[in-house]
Amino acid sequence: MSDGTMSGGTMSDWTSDELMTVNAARALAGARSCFVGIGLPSAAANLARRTIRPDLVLIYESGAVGAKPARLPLSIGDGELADTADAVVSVPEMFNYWLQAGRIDVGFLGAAQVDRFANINTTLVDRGQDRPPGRLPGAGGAPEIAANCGEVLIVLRHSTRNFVDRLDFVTSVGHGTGRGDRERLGLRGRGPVAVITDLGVMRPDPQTAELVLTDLHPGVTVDQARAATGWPLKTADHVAVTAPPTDAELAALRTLKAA
Amino acid sequence: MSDGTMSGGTMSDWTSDELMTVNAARALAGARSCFVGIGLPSAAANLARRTIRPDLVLIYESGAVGAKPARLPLSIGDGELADTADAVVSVPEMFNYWLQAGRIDVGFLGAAQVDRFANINTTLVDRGQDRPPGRLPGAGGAPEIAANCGEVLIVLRHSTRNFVDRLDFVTSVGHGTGRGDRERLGLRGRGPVAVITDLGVMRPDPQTAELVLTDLHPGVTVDQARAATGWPLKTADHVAVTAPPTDAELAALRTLKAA
Amino acid sequence: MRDDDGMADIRTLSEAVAELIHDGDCVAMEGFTHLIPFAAAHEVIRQGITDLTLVRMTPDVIYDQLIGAGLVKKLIFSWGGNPGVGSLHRFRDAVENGWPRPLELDEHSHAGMANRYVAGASGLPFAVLRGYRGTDLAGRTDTVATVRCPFTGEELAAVKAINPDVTVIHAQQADREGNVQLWGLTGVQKEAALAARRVLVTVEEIVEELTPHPGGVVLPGWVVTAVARVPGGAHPSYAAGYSVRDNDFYQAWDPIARDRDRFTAWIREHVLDSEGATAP
Amino acid sequence: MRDDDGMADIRTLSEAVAELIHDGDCVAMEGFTHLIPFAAAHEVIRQGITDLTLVRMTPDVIYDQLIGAGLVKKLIFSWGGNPGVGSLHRFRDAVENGWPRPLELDEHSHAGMANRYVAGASGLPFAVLRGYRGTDLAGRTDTVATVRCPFTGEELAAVKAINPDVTVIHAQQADREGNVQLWGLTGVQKEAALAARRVLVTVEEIVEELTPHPGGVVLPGWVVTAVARVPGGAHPSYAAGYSVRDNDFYQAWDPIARDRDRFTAWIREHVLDSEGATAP
Repeated sequence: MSDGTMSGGTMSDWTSDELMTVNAARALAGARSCFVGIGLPSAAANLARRTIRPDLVLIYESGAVGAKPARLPLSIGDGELADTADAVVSVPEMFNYWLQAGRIDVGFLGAAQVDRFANINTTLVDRGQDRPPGRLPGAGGAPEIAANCGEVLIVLRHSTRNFVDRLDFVTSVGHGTGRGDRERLGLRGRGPVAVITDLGVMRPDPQTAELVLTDLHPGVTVDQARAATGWPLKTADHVAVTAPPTDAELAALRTLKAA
Repeated sequence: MSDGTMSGGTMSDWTSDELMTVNAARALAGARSCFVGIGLPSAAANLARRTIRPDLVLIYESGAVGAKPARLPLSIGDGELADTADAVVSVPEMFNYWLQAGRIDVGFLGAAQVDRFANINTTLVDRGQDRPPGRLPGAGGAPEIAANCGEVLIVLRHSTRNFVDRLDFVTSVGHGTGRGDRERLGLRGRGPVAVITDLGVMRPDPQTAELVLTDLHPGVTVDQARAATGWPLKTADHVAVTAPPTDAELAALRTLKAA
Repeated sequence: MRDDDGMADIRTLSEAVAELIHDGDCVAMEGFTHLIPFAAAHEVIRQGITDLTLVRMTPDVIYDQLIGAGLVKKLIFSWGGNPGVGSLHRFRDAVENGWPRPLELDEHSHAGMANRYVAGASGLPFAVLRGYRGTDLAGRTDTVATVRCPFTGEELAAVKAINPDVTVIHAQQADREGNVQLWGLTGVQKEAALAARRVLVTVEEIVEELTPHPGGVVLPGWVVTAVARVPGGAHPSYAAGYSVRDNDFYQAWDPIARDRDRFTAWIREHVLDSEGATAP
Repeated sequence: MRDDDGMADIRTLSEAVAELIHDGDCVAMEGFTHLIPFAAAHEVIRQGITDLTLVRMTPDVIYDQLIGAGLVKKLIFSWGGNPGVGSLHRFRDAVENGWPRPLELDEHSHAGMANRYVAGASGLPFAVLRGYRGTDLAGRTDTVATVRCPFTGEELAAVKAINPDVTVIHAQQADREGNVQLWGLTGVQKEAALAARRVLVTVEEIVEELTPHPGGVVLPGWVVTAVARVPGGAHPSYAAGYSVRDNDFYQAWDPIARDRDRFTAWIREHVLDSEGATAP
């Protein structure tokens, strides 16, 4: 199903990436400010600004506070981010005065691997004994975004390659080894509150902080989600079904991407 | 003689403050950049820019790097300092990136009390057992100027009230308890290299770092300097006589002050 | 005080001071010679908000007035003079003679104070600098200590973060959403504002849209609690582009502040009995 | 290299690179997506300056090229990707396969790298941040440690200062005395420049007088060692006000860099055999 076109409850068709992005945008309904990584997080945050959260303050680690790009930037340093920002600050100021000080409500992260406690690996992947580990880009802003934002959203395609039993490298801490670990480590934000995929949404269990399946996108089954998860995925007592993308959401997303 | 008008070797008369300021300006002949306190240091540094050191970079702790004021500012935060500066930086940046990093050649300080090792008190003065100490403004930038500039010049009227056997409070370290103390304390700059007064110039002895009289202004005697110093003032083997202010120096200084 | 959108509220000065500043608060009114929020301080005097811990690198005439008015129990500072003129006589009288009440001091160097604000703005408990070494300053405060560099073994100064209950600054402009822009010598205002729990900004004018200015520092409305329009609110300090520093006032302040009665009369005439805040 | 006046010298790019950058140097070429000094890196490749330790938060295509050219023995960084596109294939090939030579890594987070530059610019041996906690990063480098707050007892991360032998940046303008102004996203360039022993700035143009620009960062000529006029010297990155980011190039780089032969041919054609530095 991944990357395919699906048929929903409205007159529109949509791709699984669109489904994921729309649901990620919806997760920003209560946010005032969002620290935005490039790619899916940037698409989702910009979509939220055009739909449910017009006042959302987008913050890019390149130094743009309150960016209002008309089109999706390719990089976090595209000129339009600075041109449309309320304030442009230096990179050290961004990380020290804005991120570290806990001023930003939501950190929006992608990942290469996520484990059951929503810890993140973006550094390297093991490829067996005969080969050196596969090199990924590395940490970037993620460790401190995950530590210091009020809460964290993760957006990632659902597959056993991405959702693994054990990370090959802990780049950024989600809930560590379980509930209470963030406090023990002195991490100030609440950590990941949702992992939004192309199959549904996982959220940490209130008691254990282990990710459990809480929502499925229309037409997706629990078994599909379990099969795409590298640990025995638990489900919430009641698994909700996400609302299909509305025409307005899809139109806004496609306009953004086409611009 | 202090504050009086004197007759010199040229057609001009000058005051003792002018004499002190002109000699202080001359001490900047080899400097590229100078961290300038308000008052006499500012007058001297601005005079140097108009006479022997046109390229001198004036740095004010208010954030002005390369200020070129047309008139003497009353405060270190007068608007003209920012308007004429090469760069305006925040106060934390000034103290961290510019001063602490050792980027500034000369720190120019005033004082309330100076001892024989050119340590400085600008915090409080004892007034006897029956009265509380007299309160002075305090440290300001001086402790770190004295610690981190390449070298330090002190300008101060010569009296036993100002040049004391023992400071009532050590606000800023000159040479501590003698040669080698700065290194022991980890202070990076060379510390005070000259104390310029209205009577002459004192410089630290190369061996002991104790201030010794090296220069007298025209018409001043060693006995006068000794009488105005609160410790037994040593003199250099050869005490030089400073050149009287030139007409050009006096004209430039008076233009500055009148503007 | 925040609306749902989290943006700053536009208030009258008297409303804003009443809502943001309370008896016993730790208050930083910053502005390094430039953009000193005198009007807000006068409103504090009019409202008699007292038992304040005041923070400011250069107490200046603004804190001389608050101290003389008897509202201050503690001062955290690094240079307490009348810049270019001489002493702050009300500050001296409080320190030396306890008039009108004793004044507790926490005294630093500029470098230390600047870094205390930096730590506060950064959400860190302390900041590191190469300072205080060999001076008598560190022995008189419990907010300076040392740390050792884990890489070189060098011992450095550590200063405790400052996080005021309220920071008050004056700026040239705000827009209707409370986004603020200041320029010229911007001192330590960004750090003081970002270190505080609440932020009050008085401004020369409220504009439809902020135009980026060379040297401009912008504080987004969502880090500002309230904005009040107070043209000339920095006098006798100044606002670059709007006014010049009233150096004559600073010199005239010296004889006023030297004398308790003259000071008290001045405060009565020019603050207590004067017009309140300018309407927004 | 400095004249008596201590101001920056205006040089051709090839002269400046030859005089400032030497085999074995620690070199930071900074610019956070914007103002990346590609032309200077190409001149380093042409001159074959090798055994370099390269420092950069986001290695980007510029270091992919230097690494692929075999000039780099160590990389100090925090995010090694082609922004918005994917992997840096030359970087991966060096790390995974040691081609064309093994690449030693000192790997950090952005917050850590930014603070390493801040410490370097501040003349401090280390900086403090709330970071790295619970991650595997700290265990793989000797430039992260911990310090304990002397006031609260909290344990925080300490990162070692970076002081490059040379920092290279690209800016919009310089004047004839070597004063430099850059604007737009100015990243970590001020800190990288002030942390370095020598500073080379390539600029879009040399103007008679710098006009202060909103968001402008000015580096006085006396902290700059040399300036070279290189219009377009940031391509495929960009210089706000002069050019836009060549996103197509970044996407086109992916297949070039995937293949060792294609990469080598590209470097030969577009760097080694291309015109040298632009004259000043």
